[in-house]
Amino acid sequence: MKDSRLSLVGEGLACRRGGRTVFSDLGFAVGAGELMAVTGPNGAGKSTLLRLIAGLLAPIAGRLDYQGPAGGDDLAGALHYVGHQDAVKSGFSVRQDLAFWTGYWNGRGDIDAALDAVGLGGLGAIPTAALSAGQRRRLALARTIAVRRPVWLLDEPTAALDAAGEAMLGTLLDDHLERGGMAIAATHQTLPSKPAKTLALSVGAA
Amino acid sequence: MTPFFTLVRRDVALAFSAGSGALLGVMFFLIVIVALPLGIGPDLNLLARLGPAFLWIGVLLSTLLALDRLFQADHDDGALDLLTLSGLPLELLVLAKCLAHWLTAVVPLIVAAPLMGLFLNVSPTALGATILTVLVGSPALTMIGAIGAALTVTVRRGSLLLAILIVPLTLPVLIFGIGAVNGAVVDGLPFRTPLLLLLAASLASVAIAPFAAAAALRAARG
Amino acid sequence: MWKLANPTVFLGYTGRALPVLWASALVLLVLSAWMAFFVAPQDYQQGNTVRIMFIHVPAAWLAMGCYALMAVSALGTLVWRHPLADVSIKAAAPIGAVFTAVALMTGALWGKPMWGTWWVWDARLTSVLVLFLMYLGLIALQNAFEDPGRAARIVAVLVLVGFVNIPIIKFSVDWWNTLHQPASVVRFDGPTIHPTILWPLLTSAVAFTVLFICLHLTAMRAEILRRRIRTMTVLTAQRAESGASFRPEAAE
Amino acid sequence: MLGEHGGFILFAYLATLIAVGGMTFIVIADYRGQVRKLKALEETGVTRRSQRSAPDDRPEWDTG
Repeated sequence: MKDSRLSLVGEGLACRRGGRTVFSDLGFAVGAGELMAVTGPNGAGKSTLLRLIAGLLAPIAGRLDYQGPAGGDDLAGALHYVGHQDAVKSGFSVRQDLAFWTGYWNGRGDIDAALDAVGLGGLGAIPTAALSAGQRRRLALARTIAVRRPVWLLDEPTAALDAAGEAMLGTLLDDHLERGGMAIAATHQTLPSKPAKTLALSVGAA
Repeated sequence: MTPFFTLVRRDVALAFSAGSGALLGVMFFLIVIVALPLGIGPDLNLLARLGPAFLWIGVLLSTLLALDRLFQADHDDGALDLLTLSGLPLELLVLAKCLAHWLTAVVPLIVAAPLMGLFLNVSPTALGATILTVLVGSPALTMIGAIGAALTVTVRRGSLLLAILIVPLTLPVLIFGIGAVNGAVVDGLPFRTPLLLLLAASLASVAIAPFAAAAALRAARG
Repeated sequence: MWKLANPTVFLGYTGRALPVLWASALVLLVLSAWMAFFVAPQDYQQGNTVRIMFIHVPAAWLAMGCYALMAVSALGTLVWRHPLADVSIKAAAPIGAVFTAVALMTGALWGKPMWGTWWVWDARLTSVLVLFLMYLGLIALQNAFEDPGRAARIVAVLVLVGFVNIPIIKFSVDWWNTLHQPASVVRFDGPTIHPTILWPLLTSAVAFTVLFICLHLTAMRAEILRRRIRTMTVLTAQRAESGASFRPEAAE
Repeated sequence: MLGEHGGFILFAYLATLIAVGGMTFIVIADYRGQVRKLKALEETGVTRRSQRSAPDDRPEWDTG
């Protein structure tokens, strides 16, 4: 996308959890159309970094600069966070679940199109309790399609997905980046879309 | 529709969806009310005198019973992260969830109260006063309970802990509530003063509790 | 019983029997209402309010009979593993609860003119109220499970525990009641009921029982279909997952 | 004809009619609803395993 000013820059970030410094003096920069992979062993702070960017944790040092595609610095309203948990409510049908989030985020997204995009087309009326782990993850990803936002934070997005699911995620990511979005994905597997950058964390990294 | 009311509507819908048991609180209320005469004896005059207090305590316990899952369900499946991430400020989110809880857990208790009053032979005046005071005072129960629910959101088996934390904080509500009922029934006792104090407690808790609960929720995810 | 074990066979038989049953329930109900108002005389003690008995007593009988039916069904689930026994419990519980509620409600409406108050903690009324609470608990337990298959045996255990407990509860409540007040409530002792009251009462009891059978069988049919639908939706999700070429058009 | 307590008697019968009649209505409506849902599902081509008519792509050991 031309003249997109989208950028997310972290400088000197440090985070403590449970009395332990998870990482310190961490820096990165991601721009429009870029996918950054965050790699590293368990406990290196991949999830912590994503939660920090999402605003769910506060850094003890460092700064996070966000600029939207058309200026503006409201990061919280511009990002999608897909965590370990899928936040799928049992008691709802697939469509109800997605419709709630779309409405909650003031999205006017096409719910059926989003379900089709993640391979849940035709399952809208099915209770979420009947879904498999992979299908729940697909439903979580459908939110990122129903409500368009420039920044995606994906924590182990391929965890519950089978080969077809990974291919689907690759298509979603490529499409998102092509539209000028950015994505940061924590993983210790190969991502289905080729990352432009890799941020390698190690346990106790300085 | 605004995010606030979207969330209220979703919580109300979830409360009445299969497997959630929105009416368990009313059943608990009924069981408490049935158990009391079996302990005290079937003397209708005695029951009539104690009835309003029983109703109030029944409402208090039944409200607390349903509160422990107020934030925990959303915390456990990750929805709380997404809800706070963008959309509503955490304080308004607390308020929305409390409103939904009040509508689905407390209003049924108020609707069931006349029936319970019948079992306890409560006079119409006392029953009317009880229902009025519960209506005025129950928002305080829900809001104060929400603080406890936020404090115990990461605690397994938090419901007992919640009750231990919250019951002492709600005692003023109970005192003013039953005080107002007595004022309505017994000549010479004040009715307006405790009712206004009750109203003040509800308004103050609606204003203050969201901030306390939101602070507790922020601390819980740290 | 085992011939009916196959749900499809059960649906076939009941589908043919139900129209006849519904029709006879309707005729019997109209007949018993006519007898209750125009045949039965006033009671010398209670006057016209005795007419409430023609719904109160059958409802109370059904409240207990329904629980007994559920207890047999619970044995069917746990011991004989009859596939329809659990469906029978599931279908019977709400119906039993409604008849119990009717017994309580008509008891209160009978009590108000007789005792001057809507509710007294009389042994019989209290026992029925406890029965009502047990029905509510059962329904709540059934609803707490999303998978009816998993709920079946657990609910059956609760039904049997409750069944064993009912006589104990009844005994304790009787004992509690005599402790507090001498029996002052007017009681009906079976054999002394005059035939002009007995016949309308029996007619009404039969009418209510036939109605109960209709309701129970219809609710069982609905439950069987609900489970089929559930199986089908779960299968749809599974087939979509396995990437089969099968793709249903959006249902609903 | 019902004397001084006629109101109570009529109310008892009326309340019973509403409770039992309401339940009858709900039970029948629920049954009809399930029949309708099942028809709708079957029209979309969903089948139960025991009545599958489509070419069977199950593995041989899946005889359920």
